Amino acid sequence: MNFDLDEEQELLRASASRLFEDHAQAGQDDAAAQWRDYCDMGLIALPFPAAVGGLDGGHEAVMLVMDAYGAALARQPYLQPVLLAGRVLAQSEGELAASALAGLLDGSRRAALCLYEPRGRYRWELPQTSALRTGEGWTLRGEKRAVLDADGADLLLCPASVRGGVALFAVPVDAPGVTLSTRRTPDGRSASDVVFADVALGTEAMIADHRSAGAAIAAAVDGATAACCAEMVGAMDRLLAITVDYINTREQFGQPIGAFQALQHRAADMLVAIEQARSMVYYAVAMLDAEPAQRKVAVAAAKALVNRSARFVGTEAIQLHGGMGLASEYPAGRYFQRLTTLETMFGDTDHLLGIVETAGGLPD
Amino acid sequence: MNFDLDEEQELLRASASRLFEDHAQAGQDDAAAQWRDYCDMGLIALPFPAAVGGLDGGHEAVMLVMDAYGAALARQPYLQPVLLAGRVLAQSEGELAASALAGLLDGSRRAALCLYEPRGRYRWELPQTSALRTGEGWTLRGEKRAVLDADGADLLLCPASVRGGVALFAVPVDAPGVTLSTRRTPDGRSASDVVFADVALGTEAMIADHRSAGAAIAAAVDGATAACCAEMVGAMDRLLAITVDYINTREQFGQPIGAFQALQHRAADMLVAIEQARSMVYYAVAMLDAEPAQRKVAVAAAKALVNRSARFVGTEAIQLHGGMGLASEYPAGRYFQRLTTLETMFGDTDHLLGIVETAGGLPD
Amino acid sequence: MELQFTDEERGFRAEVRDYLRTNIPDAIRAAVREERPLPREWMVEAQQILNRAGYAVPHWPVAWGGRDWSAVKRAILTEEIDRNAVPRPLAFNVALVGPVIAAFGSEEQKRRFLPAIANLDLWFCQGFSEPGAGSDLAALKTSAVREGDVYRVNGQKIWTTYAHKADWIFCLVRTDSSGRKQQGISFLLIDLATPGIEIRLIHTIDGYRHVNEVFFDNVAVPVDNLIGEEGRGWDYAKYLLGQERTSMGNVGFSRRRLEQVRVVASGTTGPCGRAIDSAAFRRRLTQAEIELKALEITQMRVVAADAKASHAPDPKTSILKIRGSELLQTAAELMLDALGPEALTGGFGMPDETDPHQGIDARSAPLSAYFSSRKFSIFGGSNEIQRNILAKAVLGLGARK
Amino acid sequence: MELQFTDEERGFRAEVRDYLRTNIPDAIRAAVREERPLPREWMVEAQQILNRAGYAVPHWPVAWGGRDWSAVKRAILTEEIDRNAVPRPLAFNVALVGPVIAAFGSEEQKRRFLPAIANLDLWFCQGFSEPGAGSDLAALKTSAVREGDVYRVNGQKIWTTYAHKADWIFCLVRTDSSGRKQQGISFLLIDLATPGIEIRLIHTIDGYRHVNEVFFDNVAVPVDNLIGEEGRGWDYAKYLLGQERTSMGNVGFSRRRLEQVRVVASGTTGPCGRAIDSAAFRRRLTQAEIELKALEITQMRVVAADAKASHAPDPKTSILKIRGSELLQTAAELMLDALGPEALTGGFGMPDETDPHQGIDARSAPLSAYFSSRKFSIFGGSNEIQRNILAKAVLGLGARK
Repeated sequence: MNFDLDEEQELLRASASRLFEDHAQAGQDDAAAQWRDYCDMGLIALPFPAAVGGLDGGHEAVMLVMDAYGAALARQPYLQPVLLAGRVLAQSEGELAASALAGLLDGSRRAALCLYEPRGRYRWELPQTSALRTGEGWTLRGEKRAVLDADGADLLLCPASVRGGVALFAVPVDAPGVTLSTRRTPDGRSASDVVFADVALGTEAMIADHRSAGAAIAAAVDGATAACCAEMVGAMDRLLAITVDYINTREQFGQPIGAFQALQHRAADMLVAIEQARSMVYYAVAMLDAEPAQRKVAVAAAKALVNRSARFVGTEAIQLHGGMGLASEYPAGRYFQRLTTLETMFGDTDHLLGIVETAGGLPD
Repeated sequence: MNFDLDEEQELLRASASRLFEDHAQAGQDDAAAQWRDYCDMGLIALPFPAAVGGLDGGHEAVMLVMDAYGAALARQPYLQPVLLAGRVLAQSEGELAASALAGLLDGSRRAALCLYEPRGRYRWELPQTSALRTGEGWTLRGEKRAVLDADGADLLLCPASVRGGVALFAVPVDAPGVTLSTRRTPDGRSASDVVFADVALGTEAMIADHRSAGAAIAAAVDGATAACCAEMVGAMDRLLAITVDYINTREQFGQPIGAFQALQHRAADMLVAIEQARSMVYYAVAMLDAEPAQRKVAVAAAKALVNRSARFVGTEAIQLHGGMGLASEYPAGRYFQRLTTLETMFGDTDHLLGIVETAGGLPD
Repeated sequence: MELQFTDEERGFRAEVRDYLRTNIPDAIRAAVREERPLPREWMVEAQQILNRAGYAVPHWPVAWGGRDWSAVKRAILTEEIDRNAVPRPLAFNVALVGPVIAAFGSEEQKRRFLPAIANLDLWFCQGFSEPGAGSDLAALKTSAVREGDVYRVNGQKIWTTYAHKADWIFCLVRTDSSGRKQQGISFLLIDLATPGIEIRLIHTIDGYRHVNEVFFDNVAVPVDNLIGEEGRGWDYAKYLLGQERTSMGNVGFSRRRLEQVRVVASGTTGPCGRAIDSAAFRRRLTQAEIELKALEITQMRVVAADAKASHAPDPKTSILKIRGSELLQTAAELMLDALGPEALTGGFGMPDETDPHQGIDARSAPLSAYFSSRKFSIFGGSNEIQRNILAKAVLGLGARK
Repeated sequence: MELQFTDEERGFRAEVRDYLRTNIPDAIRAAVREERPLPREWMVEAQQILNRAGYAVPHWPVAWGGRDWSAVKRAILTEEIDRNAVPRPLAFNVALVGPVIAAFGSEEQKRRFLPAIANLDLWFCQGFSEPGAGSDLAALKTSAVREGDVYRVNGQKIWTTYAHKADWIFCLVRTDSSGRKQQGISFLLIDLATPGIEIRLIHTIDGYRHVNEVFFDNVAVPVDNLIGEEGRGWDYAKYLLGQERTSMGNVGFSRRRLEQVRVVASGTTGPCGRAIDSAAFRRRLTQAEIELKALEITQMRVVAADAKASHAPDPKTSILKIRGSELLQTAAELMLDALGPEALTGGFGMPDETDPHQGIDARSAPLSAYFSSRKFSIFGGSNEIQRNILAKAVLGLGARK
């Protein structure tokens, strides 16, 4: 084992971090320009194989980027277009998928993978959304919920039940019958409910059939979940630093409140929770190339622990800030909002622990 | 609502408390003399109806006695002979039960109710122990586990499966086929595993039939559970006081460790846990006369919370004492042992919460 | 001992419940239930309906509208108000400034303010906290300098709930800075329409708009608006903080929230079952319900003991504050977890409180309520302060040598 | 980065495991597994078997039996020793006094003591804590006054594990009380057979007999037994506490315990099912297993970082201590809960450790182990001290003004 970054990794981390911090400093978002920056720096190409024009960065590189992303509270969609939809596209077949992937890599297009359904909680494997074979292709009917960053996408990737299992369909966002209803999440992303009302699709719309779609989506979801964990650890890390600064500065009853032992011990417990979470990120990343069943359990275990750490660290940070923690102008609250939003993605603690239990525990 | 003691209750509490504290001071136990004291003070007659020679003390009186018992870390069996076996005897029929109860009230005899079975956890309602009708009476066969204070008893009360349900049998401890294997519990009580190897009993041995035994046992168990909760709160209360004394006295790094805020906050959390537990004792006691299903749920909810408080208060007290908490000469450790032992009686937290959930929640 | 509610107390509860359900408009109760911020008119309307029945200020002196009810009955009243999703009588009016005026104000001030305060004809907000003085209230700096018939007030208050809706503010101000910091503080009523006052909303992480900064730039306040004696404001503030503790545990509020959690968790049937079908979720909910039952009784114990005690607040009140805030936070977490990913598109924040009829579905509130719930352990004396009180005042743990 | 164990590391693990299972007598491993106190002979036998393979003191200088293994490999070794229920090499010998003698002792002392220490031919116990000085070690009072060729030692040590089994004790003693309390402390080896030493067992709440008080009444200790320089004992103690942290997390120990919990909870079938069938129990077990996985990796991170660092201990080691002790305590609680009421007659305490073959069933240990587990967060630097270290040394939180 070796937890040191090599030179290349150090470089990647430093430059990604600088970029995200610069963007955060810039204040008003120029979304297009920032997305272009991501593209120019190779962040978009990072996880993809060289064969399709990617950089073959590997899971560890993505982890470093997401950690920096979380620390800087970066805002441009990345998890969805690159790690979810992008990775699914890279596993898919046909012209539609290839051109969408090419568009992603050159920065001109984005897709969004639609995972959840009404009252379906975190299960995407058994969609109520269905695709029926027609003479000319398919009719897609169903609803998806809380689709991350769908509003900047031109293509929706929609898992739907077909005879034999689940297949994946690529649906232009402006196809007749597609309706998006979008809200801002508390941390400034967007989440959309999507209705597919008998959307007519050509045969080429099925970019992964019932033999391959499930595995492709599962791999993307697990990878994105591990990346999400890395983002959370980056955010927690920074939130603790902000909190330590605050309590070392803020005075009450004649001394910095950080001199009070009860607060010191709570900050220490935050540190313990964060370092344990970081260890689980390493574990999840190391297991991303394991066989799918083990990968799924390892990633679920990782996010279960990261989620718990995030709730603890987030609520404690706000408490240690007192009223200032509640003001959204102040950074602490925004990190808490980010952590809360990420907690609800890819499974809450209860759901994830259920996955580990169903598997009979962690792989050895 | 009114939480003040009336004069009679004040008197009872004060005198019971004085008795238990005197016994505790006395050091070496003279069990027979102490039991005689219990009897003389009316503690044994307290919960029983006047009709059978009792004092009709009521549930609140028992609560006050048990609180004092817990605070003083009293040692003479009370929960078992008086509140469990005694109450079951008072609900039973026939000469055998009546004479055993009379013997209890005059201080000459004790019985013990055998509740648990191997691998049966906290369910006593479906015993594997069975009683078969014979020409002359019954043959009792089975095993009971962890019977509290059976070693001072001359009569064992054994629930056993019969045609139609569960009946209750009174078995002389020296009957052929009865074997006790007794251990000290960490808090100085005794617990026995009992084997009934085809014990031949007369017809009079069945002191409650399948129509009445279940209800009589359930009432006694719920009453004893509430009393157990009161004992735990009494013990926690005293343990907190001991802990506060200790940390106010013990110096480290030049000041009493009780001046460290982190320790102060933990002591405050102990207080919160204890007061919440005390409230649940009041709730359980108030519900002891409710209809049996509600009574059961209320008592289970109470002990679930008292258990959690006890684990928290016990482990925190030891931690705040440091090494001294681990030495069994020092009182803190003994209170922790007592609380741990009581935690395992009448249901652990998991079992008790299960009862509340099965009922769909607390009665309003 | 009487460990159950008496028949009279049960009867009173039924009577209150009946009155509330009959008289408070459904639209108002629905808005409260769905965590929508209420327009000012609705809050006024609700309080006036309560006031008509004597439910707004029962703890006040009878001469000023109080009822001579036991503390237990008053606690039942608040519990039912909260549980039935009725807006509470404005605390700043009825629990804070009102009792201070009743105790320390002049007859003239009583006549002028008390009926209006009880009926919410005048809306007060509270100017205690300052940027440099959170839990260390006595460190406040806002100054009031006597100039003839007026005080000139300069300074800043922060975390002022509803300042943007209020007519008046009651402030602690420093009239003398020569002595100990607790001395030289005075209690002043200030009309928010006075020139020189600026109110700025503070955006909070729950997306709501409810707290403010209030700036005073040479504001002229008539000396008639001083309550009691100059320099005794700290005593009045302590008196005020020792007032009406029948609701510190927020028992009715938590009960309503937990009932809602059970409804939502039991209702979201779907391909992977309902949240309530998860044993782990159910267990957390059950534990919260049990903890709430305990708190309800602890609340009654404090209330009943209070009734006999002198005016010094029972330090055990801190237990109610600690567990009460924790339970509200637990309820908010459970609601979030009951919803799963759908919480994200359920909406967040209430941008337009001018339209109280704005429809929102059952998913709307939880994210905002979750963020908002953090305030319960911070404001009104943080839980850290409450633990200090318990450690020192109840347990007698030593001060630092 | 190499976030997985390398093939070489996996191979090493397999080799260690194989050696342990083949060479350590089953009776010894069974006794460890069942929490029975081991007789001295068995502990000696086990350590000598480890020592033969270089497993007793791999972190020592090669000249004295050390192996030049990476810290990760050494951590794997300890994990496998713990997990396979092999008694660890006596920490007082191999992790504490040994390295100090190797670093600061004379050549004569090294030759005399080190091989005997490695092979447990000499059994050392540790005399650091005193009644008045727990976590505040430097407040110690036991004095050593030079008289010609001997020191006269007077005073008392407490919490001395295994003093009743040991041959020697290494002590911090005060040779000078004029300066700062950290100064004037010396590091002395004392033969327990010397007249004037009395050892009294301390009965502990777990029912075991393992810690003692040690009284020194005018005990004559040859000056040859002084390690290093007089007055530098505090530095040596700090060096010692900074030694070998490959096992601070007790990962292998917790894993064995949790595996046992799973076995017991899955095995107690009966009319109301097994403990493992309770969703709530299963969830707690799963969470503990996940926390342990995280700790395993945190442990490796600290170990790997350590290898590069100077001799100053990584303050993050405190994380291992905190979570490691919490997990051992959780495992003990789970075991108790898995057994239910039967834990009570499972037996408690081990009165007769002279008979290691004494049969006890699977229910025996849990109550004792539960009580015993509380010590992990108290001894070896309490978890409060560990949190102080994290707050100050890692987070840089301010000292009191």
